[in-house]
Amino acid sequence: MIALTVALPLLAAFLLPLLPALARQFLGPLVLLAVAAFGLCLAGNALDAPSVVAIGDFRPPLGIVFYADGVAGLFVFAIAVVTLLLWPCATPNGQPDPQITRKHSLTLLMAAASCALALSGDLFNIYVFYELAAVAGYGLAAGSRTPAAQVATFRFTLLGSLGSLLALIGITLIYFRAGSLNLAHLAELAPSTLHDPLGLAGFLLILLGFGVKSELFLVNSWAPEVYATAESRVSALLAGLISKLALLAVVRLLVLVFPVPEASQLLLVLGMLGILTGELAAYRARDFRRLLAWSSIGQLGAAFVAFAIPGPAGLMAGIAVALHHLMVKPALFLLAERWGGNLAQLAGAARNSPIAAALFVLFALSLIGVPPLPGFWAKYLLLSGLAGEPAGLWWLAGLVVLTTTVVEAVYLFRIIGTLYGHQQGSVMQSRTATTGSGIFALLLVGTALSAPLLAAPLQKMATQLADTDGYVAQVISATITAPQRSGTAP
Amino acid sequence: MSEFGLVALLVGALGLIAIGIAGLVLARNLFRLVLALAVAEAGANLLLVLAGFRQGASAPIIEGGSTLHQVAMVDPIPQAMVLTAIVIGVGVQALALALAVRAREAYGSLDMDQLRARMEADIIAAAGTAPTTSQEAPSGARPLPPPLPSPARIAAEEPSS
Amino acid sequence: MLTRYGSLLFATGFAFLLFSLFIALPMGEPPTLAGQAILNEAANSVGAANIVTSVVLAYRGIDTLGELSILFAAATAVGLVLGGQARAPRPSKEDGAGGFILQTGVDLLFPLLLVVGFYIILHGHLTPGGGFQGGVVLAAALVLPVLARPEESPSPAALAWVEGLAGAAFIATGLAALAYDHAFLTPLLGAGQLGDLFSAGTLPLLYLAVGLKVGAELAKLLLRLAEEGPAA
Amino acid sequence: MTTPLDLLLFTAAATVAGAFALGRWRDIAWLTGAFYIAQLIQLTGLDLPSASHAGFTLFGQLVGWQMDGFGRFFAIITVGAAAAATAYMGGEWGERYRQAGHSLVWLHGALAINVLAMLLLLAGNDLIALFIGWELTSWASFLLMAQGGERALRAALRYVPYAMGAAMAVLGGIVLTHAFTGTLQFTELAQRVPQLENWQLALMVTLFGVGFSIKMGLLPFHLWQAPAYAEAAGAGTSFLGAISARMGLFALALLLVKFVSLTRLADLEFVSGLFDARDLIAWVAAFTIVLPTFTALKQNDARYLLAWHGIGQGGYMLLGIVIGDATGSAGGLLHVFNYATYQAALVLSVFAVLHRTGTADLNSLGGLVTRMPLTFLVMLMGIIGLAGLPPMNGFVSKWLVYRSLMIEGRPLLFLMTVIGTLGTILSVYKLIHNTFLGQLRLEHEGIREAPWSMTIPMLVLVGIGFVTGVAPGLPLQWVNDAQAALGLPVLPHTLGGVESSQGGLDMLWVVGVLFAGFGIGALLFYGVGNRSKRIHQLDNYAGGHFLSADVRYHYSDHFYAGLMHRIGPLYRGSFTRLEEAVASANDTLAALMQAWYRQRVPMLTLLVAATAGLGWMVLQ
Repeated sequence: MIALTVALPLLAAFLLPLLPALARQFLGPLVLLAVAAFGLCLAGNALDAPSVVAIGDFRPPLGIVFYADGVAGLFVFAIAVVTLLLWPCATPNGQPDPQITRKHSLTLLMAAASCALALSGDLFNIYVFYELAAVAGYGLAAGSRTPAAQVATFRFTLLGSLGSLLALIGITLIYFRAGSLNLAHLAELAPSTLHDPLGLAGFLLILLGFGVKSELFLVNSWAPEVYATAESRVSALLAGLISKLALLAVVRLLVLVFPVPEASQLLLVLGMLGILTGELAAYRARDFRRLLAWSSIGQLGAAFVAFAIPGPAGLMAGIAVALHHLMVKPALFLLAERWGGNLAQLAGAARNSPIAAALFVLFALSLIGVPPLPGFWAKYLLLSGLAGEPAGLWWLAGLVVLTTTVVEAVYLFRIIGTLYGHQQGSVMQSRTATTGSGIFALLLVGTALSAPLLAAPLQKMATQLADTDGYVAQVISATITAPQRSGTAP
Repeated sequence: MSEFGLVALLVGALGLIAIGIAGLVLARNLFRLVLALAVAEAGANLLLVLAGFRQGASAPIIEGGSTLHQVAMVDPIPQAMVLTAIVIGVGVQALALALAVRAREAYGSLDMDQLRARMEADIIAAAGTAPTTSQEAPSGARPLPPPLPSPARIAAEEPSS
Repeated sequence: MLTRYGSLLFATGFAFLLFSLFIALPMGEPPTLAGQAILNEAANSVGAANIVTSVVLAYRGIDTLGELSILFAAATAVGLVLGGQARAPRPSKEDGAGGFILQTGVDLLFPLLLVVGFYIILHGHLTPGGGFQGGVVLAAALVLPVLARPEESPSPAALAWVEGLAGAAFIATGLAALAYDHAFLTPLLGAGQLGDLFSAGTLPLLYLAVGLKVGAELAKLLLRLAEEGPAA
Repeated sequence: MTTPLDLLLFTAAATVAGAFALGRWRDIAWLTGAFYIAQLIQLTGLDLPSASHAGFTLFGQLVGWQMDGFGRFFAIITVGAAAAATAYMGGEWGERYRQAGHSLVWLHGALAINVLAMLLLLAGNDLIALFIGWELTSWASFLLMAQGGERALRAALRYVPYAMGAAMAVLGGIVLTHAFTGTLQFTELAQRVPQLENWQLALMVTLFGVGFSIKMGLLPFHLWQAPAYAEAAGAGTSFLGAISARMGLFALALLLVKFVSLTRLADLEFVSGLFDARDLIAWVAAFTIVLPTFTALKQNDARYLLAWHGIGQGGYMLLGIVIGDATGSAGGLLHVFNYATYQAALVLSVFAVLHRTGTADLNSLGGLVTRMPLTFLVMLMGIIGLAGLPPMNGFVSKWLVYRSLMIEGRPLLFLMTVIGTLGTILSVYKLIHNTFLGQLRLEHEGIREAPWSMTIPMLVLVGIGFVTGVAPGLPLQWVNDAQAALGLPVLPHTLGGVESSQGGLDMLWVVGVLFAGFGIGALLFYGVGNRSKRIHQLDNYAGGHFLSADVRYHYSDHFYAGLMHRIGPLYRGSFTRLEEAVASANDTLAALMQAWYRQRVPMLTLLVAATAGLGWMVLQ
């Protein structure tokens, strides 16, 4: 079942161009529904104990393992649901898109790669699927087929490839030093071999490499360009989903192999700068898409800061921040499908499309952390995690989060003011956009209402994610489904 | 292989990486950028192979159908990884080239700076906001080269043979 | 100017720092923990004489699947970028038919390349080579005739079928293991006699799928870029 | 099983639901008004403290609600102000508002949300519950401020950074408190917070203090308040002005008195033995009395004038509470109640004038006393209260504050309050003079008295102000409950005022003497021979010329010209400039950040970062 979450979407992606038109419509969503169901099962099972599968039945340090703990299951579920909601469909002006099958294929590939990123327990395997997600992302980003999108994607591709190159060098360093790629094995080896400048250099290179997709500060200048030119749904996928999964991969590495203060502080400082630059740049943004791009840079900075906090508290905060952003940002990008462009055009839009405006208000309130919306709890967990650390850099990060939230509130409320203002802008109406983001809004409100119920499983997941010894024990003792494969197979 | 040879290989691999990265940073032509990427990737792949090399070992292929192998073999994992990395590189480069082809068709240039200026202008035009960059810039359209004429026109303008 | 020298400085500095890190490592005597274990047991448990093949298809089979997907993604993305449905290249003045030598040479080479390509693919578990290398030769075999006779290029639709089915076959082989209560991508059919053509279980089949997919994918990529030739 | 507090919160929630569901119904004000009255009745009959069953545990934090005497005191004022505003909205004013294209549904709804949010805030039993209420209150008041036109929206948007800054300071305080003490429950905090070290306590007090005082409009965070309150829709302005900002006072008092305790606060010394945190807060309060009051003096819009006074009056309340003895704290708390009554009445009377004349500009009104006598009466009583003169209730609370300042030996602070009161008297005179006295403008000849739907709530409010002025013992019962809940000494009181060995106050006597004086005066006037004669205002002459309607002899422009000549240079707008400086610094930073994201070669950044990082690692 664990491997199926990756294999099924890949299979569907391969076969999609060959199928008759009718089947093309339904195969993708059906597969994603199945993956969502798998994800729920995995998350549910993992609350008892995480499950491990050794791909190809090879004992773990030799072969590749997929490790499904609660977080992985949750993210698999989220990947499937979010991809389903952002499933490429007709272009905004209602024309059927002749390229739609290719987009569907790429989206499925991206979903498969994301699932693998969440599950994989092997460093190089993570690299491969990161690349798959990246290439599919490049393809989708260029999919709006405007010249600007192609130039932006070209720049994105180059930056991403250079990042991957650095990550590959980092992996080489680590492999050269430790002689293994399995994360559990590396976790065992790390204290004696990798907690030195050499190992940390490897981590730094991997962080910078994977940081490209997770919009880490220093390597995120592609985001405003690409999000301004790509289709909104693609931006939503990149900002909402892929960034989180790249982040999750880095976090696994951080927790299992590099639980050292230097690594956390690196994440903390870069995350902090990401928040500052992102939110402040968004403050001056004049068009909706780039505003969202900058704001998502800021939010991911917050996620980096959260994951930098050592121990289950930090992981919990990180998961909460990441999941919250996963619910809000795609929904906002869906609104941008209709509202993309100059913010001044939005004047008075609330009268034409009251539902969309109300949704925007809801998301804005959650983003800035108004209780009892989930954004508040994410922010609370993040801040109390930071406050629990010794004074200094950690508290500075807390201060940065607090002050930038004020900035965030100002620019979001400026838009709300424009929406409900008394001037007349020029914004058209379209119905599909509200449906998609409406579902996200329902999810958000549902989360808010069931927060007391969700807290315990979330805590359990964070504990699992932080439990390095458990991980190692689980993986190393992973039961091979059949004792000796060569004899039994026909 | 001698110790010196290994160091030379290491220097070679890192040199390729350095050249490639310098090219990525400095080059303005899209095609050269892709080439620079290829050079850097070659360096990284060489580095990866080096990481699996063992002094005096043979290639990891068992000769003569014998499961007994006294000779030491080099690490097979980096070799498999290199194979994967090369293929990934090919895919990305092909995509980058395709994008370059399209960009040139649309904007009539392969120069990254010019393309970037055109892209920013397009983004601003699509968003309908005023440019945020320089207030001192001369008013009016920027002097950018016109798009290349289409192939059909080239064909038409050529003196027919 | 400052940027230029600065960039060069940083690039050299980067390489130098990496050098200082790598030189500290035991060059020529890597730890090889996982690698040595594979070397010890691969021949028995997988049965491929070429241990790299065991790694590529068995131990790290899912990496290979990912890699195939990346190629597929790249080909799809190129199609998306270059646009339109796959179409036969239009004959144009610039790349007209090749001369006599090219045409004859291609006619001679084409079957040869095919045979070599399939040989490399099918002996991937025994000798150096395999699906990727053979696939590239196949792609060359498919692209060469286009140079000679641009109007007779392989049909894009056929390539798409090969590409899709080969990828599906790889996954299906992997899924078949699930039916026998194994994990995904477990090699089936027994290890066989080391060094035989029919050994190493399903590995040759997987490599065949890989070879066909790589061949089709690369041929498609090259043809797509070739189509755009005159326009660019 | 529901507790009384559950029932109260449920009623408040039902008010919200009703306001939105039935908002288009013409007589909705009767329904919501009835609901507010019901809430008021429940509040007065509440057993103290009353806990709620609503509550949940999240991430190890117990979040619950329980209302004590302190919360109830503020809750009564809140619901009362809402009831008055609703009654005002229900008649002609609301009709006109609707015709102007605004949404009465949203106004009713926003008011009901405000009440619910404030009740949640006041009943919070831990810091998370308090913060939930705090945020809801902030955004609910934003909703109320933003109603009623473009200018209101602009003013409300100016409020956003302040509100958010306040919220974030509070949130920062909460997480630090949790890190320091390990709890967020009020009861446990009251025990553990005083045991913290000084630097921890100082940090906590700073963060919470900044957050709470922004909402309260203490210096230097007061700039948002006047425009935001003044520009709102009329009934909204009265509610906001009467109680909204007092939520900051509530939370501040909770922090300073209940958790930190005033004695512990005095341990935080800046200059050893001379100046401590408690003095600092008292002086901030004193300056908050003086500066905004004199800013009010300069205003030419009646709404702004009152809103600026609202800021200044907050200073008296905080000053009284920080002094912390029985008299002072009773005075501070009682002032919250008293202020709410006359401020609401004053705002409503200004909006009644606005309703009839279409303007609140003090330079284009005058002489309306003959046309709107009831409104004049309301404003007269109101400004007497605002200026703190008998027989209105404002006198009692201010007297208590003065008294405690004298007893506690704070002559300088006392001087500040007196200067503040002086400014208040001057500016409220300007208000009533320019509106009601002097020359009636020609265009206002046909003005009629405000409709009953507007005058009755105003009269009821000043009536309460008068009754509680004569018999301050009535609200002092609630004040005593509040003092007890906070852990302050309780002020013994009688129906007419305060009994104290150091000099009591009996308003029954004061008012009696006052009215006896009036009676004697009236006797003299009417008994000795009433020689007055009623003439038209233009049947008169000045400088040898007969007056005609086009001659403006009403003195309203450059009011207090002489005084202004003296103190004019002091109005330098330093705070406004501070605000602008922060905003433009932010803008510049933002522009810089945008420039960062327009890099020509992002690869170079990546290379530099990687090189620098590697260098760091290698050099370690």
